[in-house]
Amino acid sequence: MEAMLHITTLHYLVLGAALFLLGVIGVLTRRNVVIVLMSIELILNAVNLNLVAFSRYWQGMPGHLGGPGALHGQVFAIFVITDAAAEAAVGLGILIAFFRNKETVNVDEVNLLKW
Amino acid sequence: MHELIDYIQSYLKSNLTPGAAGNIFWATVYILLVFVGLSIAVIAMNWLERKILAHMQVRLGPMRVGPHGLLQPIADAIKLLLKEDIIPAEADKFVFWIAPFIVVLAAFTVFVVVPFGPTHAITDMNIGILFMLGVSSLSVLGIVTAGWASNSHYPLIGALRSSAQMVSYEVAMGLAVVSVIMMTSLQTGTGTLSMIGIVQAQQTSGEWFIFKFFPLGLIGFFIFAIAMVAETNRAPFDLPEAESELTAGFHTEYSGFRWSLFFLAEYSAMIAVSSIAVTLWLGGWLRPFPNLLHGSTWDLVFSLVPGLTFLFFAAICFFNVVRMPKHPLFKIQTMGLAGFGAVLGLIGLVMFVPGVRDRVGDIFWFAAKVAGFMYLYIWYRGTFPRYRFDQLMKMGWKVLLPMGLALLILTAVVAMRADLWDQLRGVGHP
Amino acid sequence: MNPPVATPFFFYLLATTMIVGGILVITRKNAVHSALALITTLLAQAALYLMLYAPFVAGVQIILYAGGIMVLFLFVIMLISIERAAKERQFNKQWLVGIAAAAALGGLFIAIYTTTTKGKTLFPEGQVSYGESQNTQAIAALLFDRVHGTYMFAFEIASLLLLVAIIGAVVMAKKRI
Amino acid sequence: MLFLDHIWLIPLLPAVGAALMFFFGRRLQKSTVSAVCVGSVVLAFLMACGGVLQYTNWGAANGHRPYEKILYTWLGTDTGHLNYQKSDGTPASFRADAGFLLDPLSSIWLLFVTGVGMLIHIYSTGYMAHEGGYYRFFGYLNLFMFSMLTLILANNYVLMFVGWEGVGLCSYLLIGFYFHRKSASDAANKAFIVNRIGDAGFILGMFFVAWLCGSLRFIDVTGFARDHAATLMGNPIVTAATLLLFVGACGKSAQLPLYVWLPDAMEGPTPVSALIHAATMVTAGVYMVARSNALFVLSRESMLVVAIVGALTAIFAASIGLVQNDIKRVLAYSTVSQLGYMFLALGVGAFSAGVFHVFTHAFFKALLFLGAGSVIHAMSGEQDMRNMGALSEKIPVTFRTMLVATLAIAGIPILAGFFSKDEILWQAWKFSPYLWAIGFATALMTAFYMFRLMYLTFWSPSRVTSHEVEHHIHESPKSMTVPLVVLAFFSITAGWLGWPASLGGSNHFEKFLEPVFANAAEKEAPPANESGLGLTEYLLMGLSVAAAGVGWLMASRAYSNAGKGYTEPIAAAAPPVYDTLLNKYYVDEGYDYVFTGRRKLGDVRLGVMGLGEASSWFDSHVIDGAVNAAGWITRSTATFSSWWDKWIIDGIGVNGPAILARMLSYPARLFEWGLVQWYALVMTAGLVGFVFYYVYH
Repeated sequence: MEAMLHITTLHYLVLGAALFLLGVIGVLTRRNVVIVLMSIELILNAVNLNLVAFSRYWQGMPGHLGGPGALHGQVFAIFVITDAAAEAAVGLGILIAFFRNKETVNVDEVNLLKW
Repeated sequence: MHELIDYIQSYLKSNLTPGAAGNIFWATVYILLVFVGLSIAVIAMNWLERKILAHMQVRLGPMRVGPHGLLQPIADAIKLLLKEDIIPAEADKFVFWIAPFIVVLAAFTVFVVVPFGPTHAITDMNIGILFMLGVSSLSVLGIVTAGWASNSHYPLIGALRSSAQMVSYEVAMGLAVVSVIMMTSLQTGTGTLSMIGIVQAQQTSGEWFIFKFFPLGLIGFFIFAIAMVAETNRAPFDLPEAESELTAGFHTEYSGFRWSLFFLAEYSAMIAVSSIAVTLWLGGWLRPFPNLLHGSTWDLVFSLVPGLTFLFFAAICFFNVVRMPKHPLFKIQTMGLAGFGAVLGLIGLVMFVPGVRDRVGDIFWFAAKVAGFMYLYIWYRGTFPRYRFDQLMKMGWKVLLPMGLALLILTAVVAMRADLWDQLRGVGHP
Repeated sequence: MNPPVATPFFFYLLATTMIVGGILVITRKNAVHSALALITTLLAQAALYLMLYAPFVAGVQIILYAGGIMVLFLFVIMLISIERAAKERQFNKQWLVGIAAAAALGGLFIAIYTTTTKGKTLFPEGQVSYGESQNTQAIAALLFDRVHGTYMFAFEIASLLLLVAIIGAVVMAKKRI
Repeated sequence: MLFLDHIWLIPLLPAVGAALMFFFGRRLQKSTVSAVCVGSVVLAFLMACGGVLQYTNWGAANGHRPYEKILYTWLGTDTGHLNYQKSDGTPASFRADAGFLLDPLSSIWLLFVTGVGMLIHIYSTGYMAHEGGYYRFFGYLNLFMFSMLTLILANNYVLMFVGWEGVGLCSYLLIGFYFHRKSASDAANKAFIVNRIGDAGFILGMFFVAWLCGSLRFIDVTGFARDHAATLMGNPIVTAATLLLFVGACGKSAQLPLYVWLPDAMEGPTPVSALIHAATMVTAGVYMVARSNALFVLSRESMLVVAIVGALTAIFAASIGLVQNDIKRVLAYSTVSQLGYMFLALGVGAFSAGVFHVFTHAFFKALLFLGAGSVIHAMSGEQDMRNMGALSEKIPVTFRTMLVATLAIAGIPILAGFFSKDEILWQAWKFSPYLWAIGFATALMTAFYMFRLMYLTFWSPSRVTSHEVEHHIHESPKSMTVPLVVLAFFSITAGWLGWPASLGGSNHFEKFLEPVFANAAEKEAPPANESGLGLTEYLLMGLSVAAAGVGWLMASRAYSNAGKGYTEPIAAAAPPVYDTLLNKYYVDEGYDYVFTGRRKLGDVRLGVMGLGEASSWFDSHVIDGAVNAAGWITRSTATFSSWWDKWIIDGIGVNGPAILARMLSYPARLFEWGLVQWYALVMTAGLVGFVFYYVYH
């Protein structure tokens, strides 16, 4: 109980892992491309959570990697968010082009790649 | 009990916002104050907009409920609250139900960081301006979901327009804001996103950012002033609710209480973005002419302005009491107006008390500047014709965005050699 | 710097919100509901960032994710007709295999996180030593400072990535260039 | 010289009328149509009279030369683009003029064609008054007049052929005037096709003439033939040319092998039958042979053929006419028979006698046809004589005029037919008694069937089937009876022009024609013999008159009391003969077997069509079979080659390795399925494996 009430980095990691798994399940099983893309966002956010949690962890650690200025995790998170924005823009662009051509948003109806 | 009183009193001695001081009691008090003040402002705004628009269009506006229709907003509010709450049969009920709350939540949450004075803010966030922009941008989610959940054509089109419009103008808005944030770094070497920090930077700089690097600050202000009208879906950019095209846009299917929430949120958002503009460019709570008219005497004179203003309003009330028809039917109205004038005069008199005077001056100036923006909103609505949607997008992406980018680069270039710039203009550093 | 208030309570509240939101995201038929659930998750995560003393990331999370990306998602969902998609089969044919793979991954996570060394978990809570008031400036220093700016080049590359993404999105989404 | 110089106007006037009818006729009133068409022909007749009068004067002044008026050359040139060698090797150039020739021969035709044509036009305005296509009918008639006048007035064979074809076309159009009747359009087709056979002969004959003489102008040809008579006598080219021309004449003038179209041509309106198929067009063959007399006299064989064909046609057609029941068919066979007389005359060298018979025949045969038309008109379209009888009281004018015509054709003295027929019989006797015998028999038959017609129609008791028709019987209008009367007048008097010398006449007709038949006259009728044969001539004259009387008597005995359901005397005496005659000797059926192929013997088609069919069978089965067999062999070889290519070369050589590669690629394809989520799944599995290995290895 004590371990549960004292919030450590591990709690964040477990939360991140759970979100990651939810995202993976969404990506692997949903047919709707929009929801697949959202699941990818979920995965990215799980990673971000881990990055920020580790940043917090390293801020409290001694050594040249740690210390008050160890905000690398947060910077990485910002990069990941940037990347997510780009991904969403391109992904939704592809989605619109796809929908215009095939009148569907189901990802398993896109199988031209095998040829 | 003593501890509690000490806890309450300890804050008064500090020079911090309740949030920064971590005082929950005062934070709650501030939140309530802000909420009540905001509600009163919205009500007043409602009455003022109708009256001012009416006079701009050479008519009288509301005159029946209360003297000069003063009680009209209250009557409207009662009507709206008593109306049946209709949810369309084919609507997505949960989303339909929750959408107005998202909008209201976003509109009110913004005020957490609005600095009415150096200490008169609920809290001072390190990322204040970022928070304000972010949270105010959440209101678009409410609008989009409201339009979608109605499961109707006009609301959906209104929602789509609204989302496209707000996302587009956010970009230009952000660029204008970034140019201001760049200016905050001039004195200390490191800039700030804190709202209070920005006002303080203007205080240190000795000039409002609207005049900084003339005309760069002014251009930034204009970009923001245009973008904020678009952000709040007000005329002439009120395409999401263009009544001639979309009936009432995204809130066509809403009625009663839920519609009044949208109404509330719209006016709150107007006040919020005006607050941002005031904070960023017009020196926030600072009194006007700090450089020209400085010194203790001028400080005293300016500190008397709030009380005088209220006395002026009271005088107007009494003047109109005299002009009221001398008919027995108007007796109650005349008495009510006289009482209203008396209350205003009393508030004005209270404001001359030195302790109150020092504490309330900054709030007054901030409110006065925001009121100026409010009047501008009404003025726009009374004078400008509505834009077409393609013109709107063209304006956002092809005019404001390039201007913002150019402004950003120019500000950066100029800020690198601010000393040379000031020499050029013959202005020395204080 | 004030100590945080009721940390476990807020953590579990937010964590529950996030998990429930995540589950809703991957189970809803209607993409709009999914998007709303995802927004809830993201906002809760922003709050968690605040709890982790990363206010700038939290702000970016709100303004970019909740205010930008998700609006884009909603916009696209409304642009394309999803009535048909909502009536069809929601999960693909290999959904069982997918869940099995995810479960295997989850098992690995559990196995790793429960591994203890001398009775202690792998990652203990670090010390709070840095106030949030300078967080933004510190990140800015990492990104932009001429002397300490480790990530300046990466930052510029990211801007290039965004430019490419903009052009790509425009090219793909536009009917006629 | 007004009329002679503008002789080209004579054919042109009806042409203008025809053109007006074809372009505007639909919009014109019937009265306007009548005015234009009849007016043009009347004008043409007046001009013809004027032209002939002027020619007699001009001819007397110019040694009875033919008058020739050449407008321009329309085929071939003087510059020698159509040069060729004549049969004797000398060079010649082919040319055809738009030229007109007027000599005694064409004068006679011109007069009776325009005259009879004019009368029939007038008659038609009454006869056709209630018919549809009024303007069309008159347009055709005018076009016929134009063509016929072109034929008559042409100065060369080619222009004559133009008219020849034109009258053929008009004949076709007018026979098929009631084109909604299948029988009418069939008859029109038959006439046209049979005429084509004759036309082919005409064209070939024309080539021979051009080859022989180097020119197609009648004056040149006649001059050439008479100048070289000694050398050309018995020349096979002349024989060939004349025989081929005679084939053409047979077609147009309905002689023996090609006569079959004329009886069927009675499907046309009666005025047409009168004008074209009795008086004018069918005599074109006679005209052409008479025109070519200089060539014909050079070939005895041809002359003999003409004579025999004419004689046989005469008796053959007359015998058929004995039993026909359709009033117009009787007259049609009568026409064929009389045309046979004319050719008999031409064949024995009595050209002027033939022409004289043409002249007289034109009047009385036209009168007979018009009378028959009047009868049909009175009988509301009934043509079968078995349903007539006792009409003499009801349509007196028709009856009297027809009686005159009958007496004329039967050869009763002082009427027109007597003089011309006796002339022919006399000339035939001089040539050969056998031919005279045939002619005499024909004369007997002619008298019989003509009086049979008269009895059945006018004198015998009425056999009219319906009372409605009976009540409706009435005399024809003036526009019809006046031409009848005029023609009756000429039927009586026309013969007087050729009053023979033996009966105290001067035979103006023969004298008038003398310049044309100059060669024939001096050779065939030496004046020295005339007195010696005088008794014979009177005897023959008496015999023919007696034959007419006997024919009348026989007819009167057989038919004067013919009531309903009467029996034909021939049928009673010899039924097979009667059947044969009634069926026209089965000639049409024979033609169907031999030429048209419409009748088959069992399943086998005979004759020309049968030959074609056999040839076609041979082509499609033997020749094509050989071709197909070659094709089949090639194709089966190719099929085998294709099979080899497809299964052995492509299969084992090319596709085999490919199939092998595809089989081997299946496991690899597992990772390239094309489904994005499958890739993600594989990736996740890889991630699991990787982490597992990394943590627990």
